[in-house]
This record gives sequence, C-alpha cells and structure tokens, in this order.
Amino acid sequence: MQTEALLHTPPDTTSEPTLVVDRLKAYYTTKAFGIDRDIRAVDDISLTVAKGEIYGVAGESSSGKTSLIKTIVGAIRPPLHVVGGTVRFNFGGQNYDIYDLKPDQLQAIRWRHLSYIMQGSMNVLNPVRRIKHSFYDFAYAHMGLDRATFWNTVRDHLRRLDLDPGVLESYPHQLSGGMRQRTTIALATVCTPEFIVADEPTTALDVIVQRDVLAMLRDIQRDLGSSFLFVTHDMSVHATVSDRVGIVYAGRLVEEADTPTLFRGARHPYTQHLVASLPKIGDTTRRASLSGRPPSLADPPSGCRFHPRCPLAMDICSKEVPPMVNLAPRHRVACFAVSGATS
Amino acid sequence: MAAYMIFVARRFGQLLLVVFLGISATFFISHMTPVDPVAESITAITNFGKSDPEAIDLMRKTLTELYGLQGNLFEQYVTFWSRLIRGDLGPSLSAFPTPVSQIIFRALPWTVGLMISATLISFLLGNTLGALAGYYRKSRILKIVSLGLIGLQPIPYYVLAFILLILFGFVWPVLPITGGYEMNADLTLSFTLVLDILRHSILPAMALVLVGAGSWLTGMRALTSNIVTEDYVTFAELGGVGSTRILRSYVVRNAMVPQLTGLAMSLGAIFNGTVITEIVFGYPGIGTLLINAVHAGDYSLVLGLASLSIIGVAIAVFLIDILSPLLDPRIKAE
Amino acid sequence: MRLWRTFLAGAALAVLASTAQAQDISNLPRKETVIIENPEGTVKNPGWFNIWVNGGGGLSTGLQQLTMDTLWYIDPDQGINGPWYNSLAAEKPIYNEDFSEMTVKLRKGMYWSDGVEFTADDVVYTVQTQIDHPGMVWSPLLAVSVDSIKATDPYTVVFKLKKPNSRFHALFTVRWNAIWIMPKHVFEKVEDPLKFDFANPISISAYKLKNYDPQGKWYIWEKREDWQRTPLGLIGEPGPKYAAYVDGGPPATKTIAQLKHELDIIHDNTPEGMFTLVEQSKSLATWFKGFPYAHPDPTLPAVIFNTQKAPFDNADVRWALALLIDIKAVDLASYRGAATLSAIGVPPTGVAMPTYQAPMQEWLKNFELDTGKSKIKPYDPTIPSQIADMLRKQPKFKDQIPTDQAAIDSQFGYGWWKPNPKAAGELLERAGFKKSGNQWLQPDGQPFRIRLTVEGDSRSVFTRAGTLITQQWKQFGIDAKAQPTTNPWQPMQAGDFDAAIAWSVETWGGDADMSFFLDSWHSSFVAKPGEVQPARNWQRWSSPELDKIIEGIRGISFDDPKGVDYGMDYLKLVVKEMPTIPRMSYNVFASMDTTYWTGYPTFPDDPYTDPVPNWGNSRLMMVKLRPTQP
Amino acid sequence: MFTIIRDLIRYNIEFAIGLAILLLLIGAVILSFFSPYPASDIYVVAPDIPPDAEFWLGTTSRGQDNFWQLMIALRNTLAFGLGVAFLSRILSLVVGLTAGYAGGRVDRVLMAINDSVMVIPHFPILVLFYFVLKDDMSWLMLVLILSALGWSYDARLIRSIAMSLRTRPFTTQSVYSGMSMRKILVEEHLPYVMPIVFATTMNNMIWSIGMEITLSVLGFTDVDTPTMGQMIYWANSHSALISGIWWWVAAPVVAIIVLFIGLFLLSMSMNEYIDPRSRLNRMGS
Repeated sequence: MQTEALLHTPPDTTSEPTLVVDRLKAYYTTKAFGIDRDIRAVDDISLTVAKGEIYGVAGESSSGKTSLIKTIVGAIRPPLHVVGGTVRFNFGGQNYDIYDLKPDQLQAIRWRHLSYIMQGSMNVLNPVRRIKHSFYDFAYAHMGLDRATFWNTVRDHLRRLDLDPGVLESYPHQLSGGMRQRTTIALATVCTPEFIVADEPTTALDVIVQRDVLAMLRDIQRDLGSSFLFVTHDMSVHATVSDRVGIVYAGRLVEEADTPTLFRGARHPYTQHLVASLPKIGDTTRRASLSGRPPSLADPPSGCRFHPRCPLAMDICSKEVPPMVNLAPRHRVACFAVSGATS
Repeated sequence: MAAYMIFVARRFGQLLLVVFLGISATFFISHMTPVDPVAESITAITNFGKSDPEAIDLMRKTLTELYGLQGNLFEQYVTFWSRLIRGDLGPSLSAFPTPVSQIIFRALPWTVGLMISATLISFLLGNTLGALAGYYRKSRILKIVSLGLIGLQPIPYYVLAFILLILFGFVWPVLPITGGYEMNADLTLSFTLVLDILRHSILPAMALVLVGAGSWLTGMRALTSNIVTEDYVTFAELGGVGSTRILRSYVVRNAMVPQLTGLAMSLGAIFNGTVITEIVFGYPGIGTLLINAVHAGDYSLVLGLASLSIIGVAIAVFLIDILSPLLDPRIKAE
Repeated sequence: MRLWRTFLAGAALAVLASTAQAQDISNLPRKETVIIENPEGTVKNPGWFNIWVNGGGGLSTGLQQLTMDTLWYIDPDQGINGPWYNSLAAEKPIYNEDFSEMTVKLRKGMYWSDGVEFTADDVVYTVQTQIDHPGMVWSPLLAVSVDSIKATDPYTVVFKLKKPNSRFHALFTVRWNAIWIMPKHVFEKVEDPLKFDFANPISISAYKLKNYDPQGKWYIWEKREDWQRTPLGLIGEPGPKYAAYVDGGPPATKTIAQLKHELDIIHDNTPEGMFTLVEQSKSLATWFKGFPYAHPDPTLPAVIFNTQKAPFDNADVRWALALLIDIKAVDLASYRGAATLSAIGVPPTGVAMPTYQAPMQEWLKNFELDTGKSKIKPYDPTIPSQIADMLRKQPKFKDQIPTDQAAIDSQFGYGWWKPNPKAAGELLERAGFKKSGNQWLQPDGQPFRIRLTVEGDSRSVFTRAGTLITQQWKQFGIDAKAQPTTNPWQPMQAGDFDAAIAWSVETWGGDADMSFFLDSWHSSFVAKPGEVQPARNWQRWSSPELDKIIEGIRGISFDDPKGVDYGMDYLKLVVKEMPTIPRMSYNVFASMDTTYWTGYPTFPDDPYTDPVPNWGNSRLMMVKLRPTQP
Repeated sequence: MFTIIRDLIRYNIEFAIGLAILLLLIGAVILSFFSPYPASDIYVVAPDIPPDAEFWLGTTSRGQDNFWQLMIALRNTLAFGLGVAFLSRILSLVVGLTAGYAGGRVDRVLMAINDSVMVIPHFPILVLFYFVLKDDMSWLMLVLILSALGWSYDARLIRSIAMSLRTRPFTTQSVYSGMSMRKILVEEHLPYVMPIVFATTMNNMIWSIGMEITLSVLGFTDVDTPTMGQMIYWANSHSALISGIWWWVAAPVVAIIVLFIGLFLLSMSMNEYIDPRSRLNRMGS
C-alpha cells in the first residue's frame, strides 16, 4: 500500500517552495459571560510545501488542524484572528504574502492558484441553487473564457474525472455523498490551481467511496502537478497519499518527516502512538491506548503540551517548550526526550 | 413533480382545515351574542323619530321575519355554509337588504392595498437592511438604523400610529391624518388622484412599515450571521466569489426560505396591524367597517368580515407555502 | 451609500406628494361651500339613499336636511317665522270633532328636482306604500293608525284614522326627522321598494346630490337652480351653493380641522375640544356666546331607574339616591361645568324655559319632602350661581361667565337638589334599609347594590357623569358601580338593568306640547317584567294620576292652552315620585366657524334654529348663511 | 441561576438595561399599593394641573393624580401580561410536549390545530368576543381569551425541542423503567424547555399587552380597571392632546415604550443565553 504513494509526480524540491509558513500564531478570542480567554488554536507553526508535493497534516480532532489551514488560506473570520507570523505562497515565480494582499488581490488568486476542498458535508454547495451556478460563480471570472468555451471546459473537466456533466443541472441534495464530494473536487480543480488545500476530504464518506475519492485526488495531482496541503486525522490515508506528513498536537507541530520515514521511524512519542494505533493485518495484540484526553486549547498544559500524557515525560517537559530540532534532512521533531534536554 | 403535488395537496388540506375551524368558531361565537339585530335596527329607526309602542311590536315581528332569523342554530349553520360555498355571505342586517359581500368588497381593496404595499416595503426594507447589517457587521450607519428600527419593533401598532398622528397631524401638520383621498376627489384614475391617494397613505403605511421592518431586520440579521458561518459561504469565499454575489446568491437566497415561512406565519398579525392602523387614521377599509358592524350588532357583517379575514389570510399563507419550494428545492423532497 | 439614496428618494416623494394641494383635486370653490360634520361618521352603505328603508345608508349626510321634506316643521328653538311652520302643507292640520280624521291642504307649485310637480298623490303614495310594505321604516306607525287615505283633489289629502288621535300630525312634523314624502313617479316604477337603493335621489328641497364618496366619508349637495320651487326656497334663498357633509373623525381631528378653517360646523365635541376652540379660534361662533357655549338639545339626560325592580320601585329609595348626588361635582366632571341644570322632567331649553322652568320655581322652592323623621326643603336655587362662581375662579373661563342672574338662569339652569345625606339615610331607613358598618343593607339583608348602565364610547360625558354619581353613592355605603356599554338601549328595552344614564324625556323644544314623549308613558304601554319595553318609558313607571294627565292631553287639540296646565301637573307629579332623576340639558357642543360663512343661530341674538347639523330642522341655517368674504 | 444572572448583568448590556427597567417597573408595582387615592375614583384632586413638585406627572382632567394612575396602570398592565403569559405558557407546554413526545397521529392533529390558531387573525376574533360578551368583557375574561389565542407559536417551538429530547437515551431509559408519559414529560423533559419558556414569556407579554392597549383604546375593554390602554382611552375621550394636557398622554405612551423596550431587551438577551449560536455571533461584532 505504501508504495502507491510514490506513483504520483515526485515533488520538485529544487525550485522555490510553493508555500512557506513562518511562525504562524492564530487565536480565538472570546469575551462572553464572564470568560475572557484566548484559545491558542495555531501556536507557532512553521512549515514549507514544495512544488508538486502532497503535504499531509495529521492530528486528533480539535488539535487545531482546521484552524491551521483556515489561517493558511486566509479564511479568517472573527473570533479567530492571526496573532503573528506569515504565510507566503509562490505562484509562477511570484510571491504572495497572504496577509498583505488586498481583498481583491486575494480574490484574484483564489481558485485560479489556490483552491480548497472542504470536508465532505451536506452543506459545502449552496443548497438552494443548481450546481452549475456554483461552477459559474467560482470559476467563470477566474478563467477569462467566453461562456460557451467556459461550459465546454467545465464539461470536459467533469468527463475527465468520470463525472456525468448532467450533475450540473442537479441540486446538491439530489446527489449521494460521494458524488457530491467528487463534484466538489471537480469544482475545486476546474481552474487547474497550483495549490490545493484538502480538509478531511474523505472523512464523511464510507470506505469504498473513500477509495474512489482518494484515487481521484491522486489522478488530479498527477495531471496538474499541483501542491497539496492534505489534512486528515486518518493516518492510513496519509500513508496512502502524502509525500510528507506533519503531526499537530494541541496547536503545535510536533514532528515532520517524509511519509516512509515517519511510518518506519517516528521519534516523537505522540507520533509513535499514532502510527502504532494503525491496524496491521495478522496482528492481534491490543493497541496500547494513550492515557488522558487531548488538552483544552483554552488552558493548555505548560511546557510541552503532550507531557501529561507522555510515557517519557521528564521534569523539563512541564517547564519549557521543546524546540524543533532537525534529526535528519527533512525530519524534524520537538521533544526533549529525543533531542536531549538542554537547560 | 408528483412529490410537489403531494406537498401542495397536504398544504391545501391544512388550508381547508384552518378555514373550516376558523369560520366555524367565528360562526358559533358570533351567534352567542346577546345583541339582537332586530332590536338594534329598531333603536336605529326610533332613536330620533316618533314611536308608538304598538307600532314597535309590529316592527319587531316584521323585521324578524325579514332578516330570516328563524330556525335553530344548527340549521342556520348549515345554511351559512351552503351559502358561503356559493360566495354568498347573506344580507347585512344593519344595511338590509344589501349583501354583506357587496359592503365588504367595497372596502376590501383599500385594506388589501395598504396591507400588501406596507408588507412589501417593510419586508424588503427589513430584509435588505438585516442582510447588510448581518454581513457588514462593522458599518456604523447600519448599526444606527438597525438599532432605531429594532427599538420601534416591539411598540404596538396602535401606539406607534397614534404617535405618528400626533407628530404629523398636530405638532408638524404636513400630512393628512384621515381618509383615503380628498373630499370631492374625482375618482377616475389620474396622476393627481394617485398622488392624492399616496399622500393619504403615507402615515398609515409608515406606521406599518416602521413596526414591521424591525422584526424582519432582526430575523434577517440573525439568519445572516448564522448563514455566513455555513460551509457553503466559507467555500464560496475561499472560491473567490465576489462579496455582493455571496450576499445575494448564497446568504440572502438561503435566508429567504425561513423568512418567507416567517412571513406566512405573521400574516395574521400584519392583518391585525393593518386593521388597527386603518381605524387610527380613518383610512377606508374593513377596519372601520368591522368596528361599525360591532356597534350596530350586525352579526352577519361581523361574521362576513371575520370569515373573509380568515379565508384571505389562510389563502395568502397557502400561496407562500406552496411557493417556498421554488426558493428551496429541498422542501418538496421532505 | 445606496441605502441613503433610497431614503432620499423616499423623502423626495413625500415632499412631492405633500405639495399636491387639497384644492387641486377637490374642485369645490371654498367660498361657495359650507362644510358640515356628519356625526354618523363613515357611512356603511354609502350608495343607499332610500331613507324609507333602514338600509345602512346615512340619514344626516345632508339627505334628510337638504333633499327631504314633509308637511310641517316644529323648530326646537324659535324658528324664522315662529317655531311651527308649514312646509309642504299650506296650513295647519284640520281635525274633525273627535280627532278621527285629518285633512291636509298642500302647497301648489312645489317641484321635485327632476321637474315633476309635487301633488297629493305623492302623499297618498307615501302612506299607502309604507302600509303595504311592512319592512319600511314608518310602515308600522302608519299601519297601526291609518285606516285609509285619499286625495280629494291634487292639493288635498284626507286621512281616516283607526282610532281618534289628536296628535296624528306629529308623524309628519319634523322634530329631528318625520315621515318624509316619497316621489311617487320614481318609486312606482320600482319592483320592490324595499330593495331599491334610490341612487340619484330626487329632491323636494332646495338642494340636490352632486357627488358622494363611495367609501362613505363625504356627501356633497348642490343648490337647485329652481330652489324657489321648494318649501325651503319659500323661506329665503339658501346662501351656500354647495353643502358638504363629512366624516369629521375623532374630536381632536375635527377640532384641528376647524382651527384650520377646513370644517365650518362641528356637530358635537368633547367639552375640552370646545374649550380649545374657544381659546384658540378667532373666528368661532357658538350657541351661547360665553359659557357653556353648547346648544342644549330638547332631550333630558337623567338617571333612569328600572322601577319594576326592587328596591327601585320605592319612591323613597329613588329620592334618597337623588339627595346623594352632588350635582355640582357631576356637572364639573361630565361637562366641566358647561351644562344647563334641570331639576324637573323637562329639558331646560327652547320654549320650556319660559313655559315650564321659570313658572315652576316658586313651587319648587316651597316643595317639602317628608323623610319620616324630618321635613326638608330639598330645592336649592343657588346651585347654578355657585357653579358660575367656581368657574369664574378658573383663569381660562374668567371672562366667559355671566354675572347677570337672567343669563345664569338660562345658561346654567334655575336650580337643583341640595345634597342631604342625612335625609337620604332617613328615607332609606323608612324603606326598611339598615346601615351595617359602612354598608347599607336592603330590607332582605343583602347589600344595597346598584349597577348604573352608561353609554361607554360614543357619549363619554354620560360615562363621566355615571362614574361620579356611583362614586358618590359608594361613599355613602352603597355598592355602586358604573357599567359602560356600547348600546344602553339594549338592556333598557329588555328591562335588564338597575339604573341607567339615558333619556326618556324628549320634547319638541319649540312647542310646549308634552305629548311627544308623554303619551308613551301611559300605563297601557308598560311591559311586564322580562318583556321588551317599547320606547320611551324605559323606567317602566306608571301611575293612575299620570294616566289621567295623559288621557287629558289626548282629549285636547295640540294648540289648546290647557296643554301647559297638564304639563305642569306632570312636572309636579314626577318631582314627588322621582321615577327618573333629571340632571341637566343634553348639551351638544356644536361650534361654527365664521371664516367663510356668517348668520349662524346664536342665543340670545338670533336663536332661529338648532345649530346641531344632523337635525332635519337645521336646514334653516342654509337660508340664513351668507358668505363672510365677498 | 444566580451566577448566570450575575454574568448576564456584567457582560450583556442589553440584559442589564432590561433588568433595570424591570426593577423600575417592579418598584412601580410595589409603589402602587401605597397610592393615596382609590384607583378608579375621580375628582380627588384639582384637574389639569401641569407637572410640578406636588404632582410629579401633573393631574388629569378627571381629577386624578397622573403619577399614581400610572403606577396603578402599570401594575394592572403587568399583571395582565403575566396572567396571559402564565396561562398560555401552560397551554403551549402541554401541547408542545405532548405533540413532540407522542409524535405520529397525536402530533399531526395537535399541530393542525396549532397551525390553525397561529394563522387565524386575532384582532377580528377579539372584536368578535367583545361583540358577544359586551359588558361581560371583564379584565379577567380578556386574560382568558388572549391566553387561548397566544400559545400556538411557542407550542411549535417547544414541540421541536421535545422531539429532539425523545430520541435522547435518558428518555428511552425512563420509558424502560416504566415511567408514565406524564411523568416523563413533567420530570424529565420540562426542565429542558424551561429556559425557552422564560424567553417566550417576554415575547408573549409584548404581544398580549399590545393587544390589551389596542382594545382598551378602542373602548373594547372594562373601563373600570385602570391600565395603560385605559389611560390613553380616557385622555383621548377628554381630548387631552388638543387641550394641552400633554402629560396625560405622554406619561402612558412613554411608559409603554419603556416597558416594551425593557421586555424586548430581556427576551433578546435571554434568547442569546439559550442559543449559543447567536451568542457566538455577538463576539464578532
């Protein structure tokens, strides 16, 4: 299974990365009914995504994955706000700092260069309008084609993805979940964007459909050569799809490595736990479960946020935040137990 | 299509039920009245004129016969329905033998006109402002306007109409405060007539709009702020869809469905408001007629007015109900 | 920004609309039009002009004042050539010896507005058609009294009556209204006169219909070219070319309209509305120049007891309740002092003042009431002066209050009963009542409970008076409460009331003959308890003495001077028996604006008619009105 | 409960204002019992005195102290609104919980009736009741009639909550443990819908008081019980506006507006407390 991940176009690590995230911090600030607090959903995260790379982001639910990608694509709506850091894209040699862009510039980049696939839910497409209207609203202005050519392009695109162009006349609720998600993916890729963010694109789907959708995403990546930021909590999906995976715990990146490295030699105790919890054929031993619950982001533990649940926890872990350390090229980890305590 | 027909049939059943229950209740309530239309009529005749006791007895007998008040309650009920189905509401007792329907239909266009125009204005105004206020949450002008309208919204129609009457009738007397047009107006359609009618309808319509717009505004603002957090709005924003388009085709289109349902449910209340406003401003229409009929003990007219209000409002609700699938394709699938 | 544009556009439209002047559309030359309030308000069935059928059309829309006519008129005040005048009749009615036949001579040369001459046939048709159609308004009245009618020549009609009736002509004599004459040539072509709306009403008087509001808010009448060929034209040329009768709206609205000179005659107002006009209008004319301004109608508001219901069958109880009323407070509360008091059973207005009120004074001053324990003289002739003194202290009215005794008598009345709780207690005790603690108990031990029915909405001055009277009774230890209803006549007809504020005395005003109301007080008309009482003896009270007086009046002619003596006997009898407690005149706050018209009736300068414009008699104003501006 | 109110006051300005108004009104109600004059007696003071040190709100043309009239009217009006709210809440709870819990045919029948009541225009019906009852249209009667008309909207709301409660495990558990339907509804479901009931109380009061005022001003109610509407009615029947007795009209009108805004603010802030979604929306603003 893991070999499949290498079937797509290999990432181009030589040219400038498509996405550079630097020390990004984004909090939810709430002031209501006596509770004035910050929820540190994204806390000091840095990462890069190379051209043509599929970068996976993994982590338990409510670990800040979704906030991270919202922040990265600039979909920031109160009470979420960015506290610090930068997000820079590189499209066709041109740099775009996403927080420096004016709204119309940002709007111009969207879909043409930067596209997004949402978690497959009922409500991703406007429920009261036919699907063709969504295609028109999203893509028409970005493609600069006349109407007839535009619709031909859309239909060709759908056919290429094995979708009947008849879906254009349907309402979202008339489609099955899988169809809807595939249509959404078609919509997200119709402009052949350089960067696609996929947020749990297969989570709500059953296993068979999941496979179809993943295959479809891979095909698209192969055809377009786009970079992906692929977010899912499901490690087996990462194993199938991602070139490189970053593990997020409680708003922080704790480990990052190429997929094979991560699955064979994860160093962070949390990553090890995630990998170990994957089912293996023929293994009948009980999975060791992690004690405790994921921490509250409103009131996170001091020091390393994982320390209350960590089997290797040391004194320092509760006092200081472990720095990100490069263990090998393209393998970083933030753990005192791994990198050695320095006080 | 079949699903839609079933939907329409079900709504139609509900319409019939509402009309049946409402009118039956109205019939029995109105026939419990101690007011004797014959006695009222005699009072009207003899109030100023001569009266010979013997003659009054005779008059009583004649009128009872004439008004067709014989028969027990159930027989009268059956007669009432059989006539109503043919569109006949019977003769008015205080304007005998003029048919009730003729009296009502003379006044009805005014009520319907005022109600429709005021409802449309307040619905559009309230929803537009509400959508804008919910979407552009930082605009100060919108905040002030919304606050003003929301503050007016809980005030009863009568009180607001009364305040407007004081303001524009006495304190700053610039607008006519009574009637639907000037005395001796030439009632053939002309620009002057339209202008005159408009001028007379400003205050009543204003009362209705000021009260009505606020509640649409609050509803729409809340809906908008909920809808903007929906996935499809986020998705559209991420898709680089222009904000005007998002507001119009994504936010408002989706908010329209509950707002229209809301409109259907509040039509009864809007109708009340219209009737009350008519009374305050001496505006022609069925409001004044209703009060007149009550004072004259004319229960055929009271019954006719109440029945017609119920039928009218119920039909309007029905129409809005069956139109809503056009706005929201999901409804007929339910 | 787009928002503001919408608002601006709205404002612009408003301004545009308000510049469209009223005159642009109304097309009535204001200087030639008199605008009069019709108290009926909005007419329910505006297109119905068949006044002979109660079809929901208006009566006082100008229809009966300006287009209808009948044989005779008695003015509630002095009239132009005396209170009585012949209208379509050429002379007074001629009765035979035993009053079983009445002959009427008609005027010649009177024409309907469509050019057809009025003749005896019209009168015969009017009577016969109504007898033949029981649903018509005056049908029962005619059916019970007329045996036959015929025209002996085109200008003479002879009525044969079913039984002797010395007052039969009253049916055709206008006091507010009367039986109006129908145009035979119009109605005879109609299949069923009960269903005929009489659209385009043909007029026999000086005006004809010009236009009316299909929504029932205004009626406009135009002076006939041939106004001379009508009875009203014989009196004089009507001044206004157009007369508009309009729905004046609530008191505040019509008051403002008159201040803006948009309404020439207000029919009635709240006392406060009237005071506002007096204070603010520079062009106001009123019946009395000073306080109380209003015209006292020949109608007598009283506390009417249901004398068939214990304990109100007992004159002692009724007298006790009268002695508990502080009329000064009632007067101030209901009319703010603007009323003419009357202690006796005749309205203090018109011919009654010199004929009955003034001559009764000596008798009243000496009238003695025996309470069983003491003898008191309850009458107090100084009460009107006391009220005048109190009003004079209010800066607003200071200069308006007369000091001259004659003026006080005519404007505030001659006197009333002095409150005397002690005597009232004695009377109640004689009636078997007991006081327990602060509560009077009836002879059967139940608390003395009175519900005073008042007319809620439309006659607020009555409600105010009723509230205060019950308050005074309550302070004395009676469980009394005012009960407003929309139509007090309803419970009064049914006999389902304790006491009510209403009237059972109505007179001609301009004529001393009491039979107009008194005939119906005869014992033969009193209904049994629980049955419906015909008008007007709502108190359901009768006595052999009263029957004797009524029968005496029936036996004499209407212009027999002995009628006044019978009237005096009646007045004395009801003082002793107190079946109703007369309170004060029914004051109608009619006000007139002199910006466009002068010549309104006023007292004492020229009291030629009742200015209250819904009276049929008020048509005399048209003849007297002249434009103020050239 | 106490901490909720404390937090609401501290962090929700609308609630604080609404509560302040409510307290003011409660103060007025308490004060009204100390009125030196009987409520419906007239001519107890000199009429038409403008507001001054002795008569804070002046006196009316009926010779009543406007201030005490207002206090008593506020009391009666509030009692009226609470009375209607209480009775109609009971109705809507019974209908809503039963329909939501029972479902099926019971639900359909109840909701058909519910929707009919909701759609029928109330004003003609109220006028009709007045037409029938005339003088028997007492204050209490009006409370009953308005209660019978004013429950349907909220019954639907309660029903939707009850429907969701039905599927919760604790309901199933209760059913298996043999609790009667009445017991389940009263002991298990009622506590969940109580917050909604409180919030709808305010809206219901706004509606019923508005109706009462309208009917009063038109003269369709019992004139013996002083209420806000009655004050305007009497002022109107004495042409107070044009004769310059403005304080007689202004006092009740201003009081009504304050009362309504107070109720409205309370209902709005309570709604926010109950529905966290709208609370979240406030954060952005």
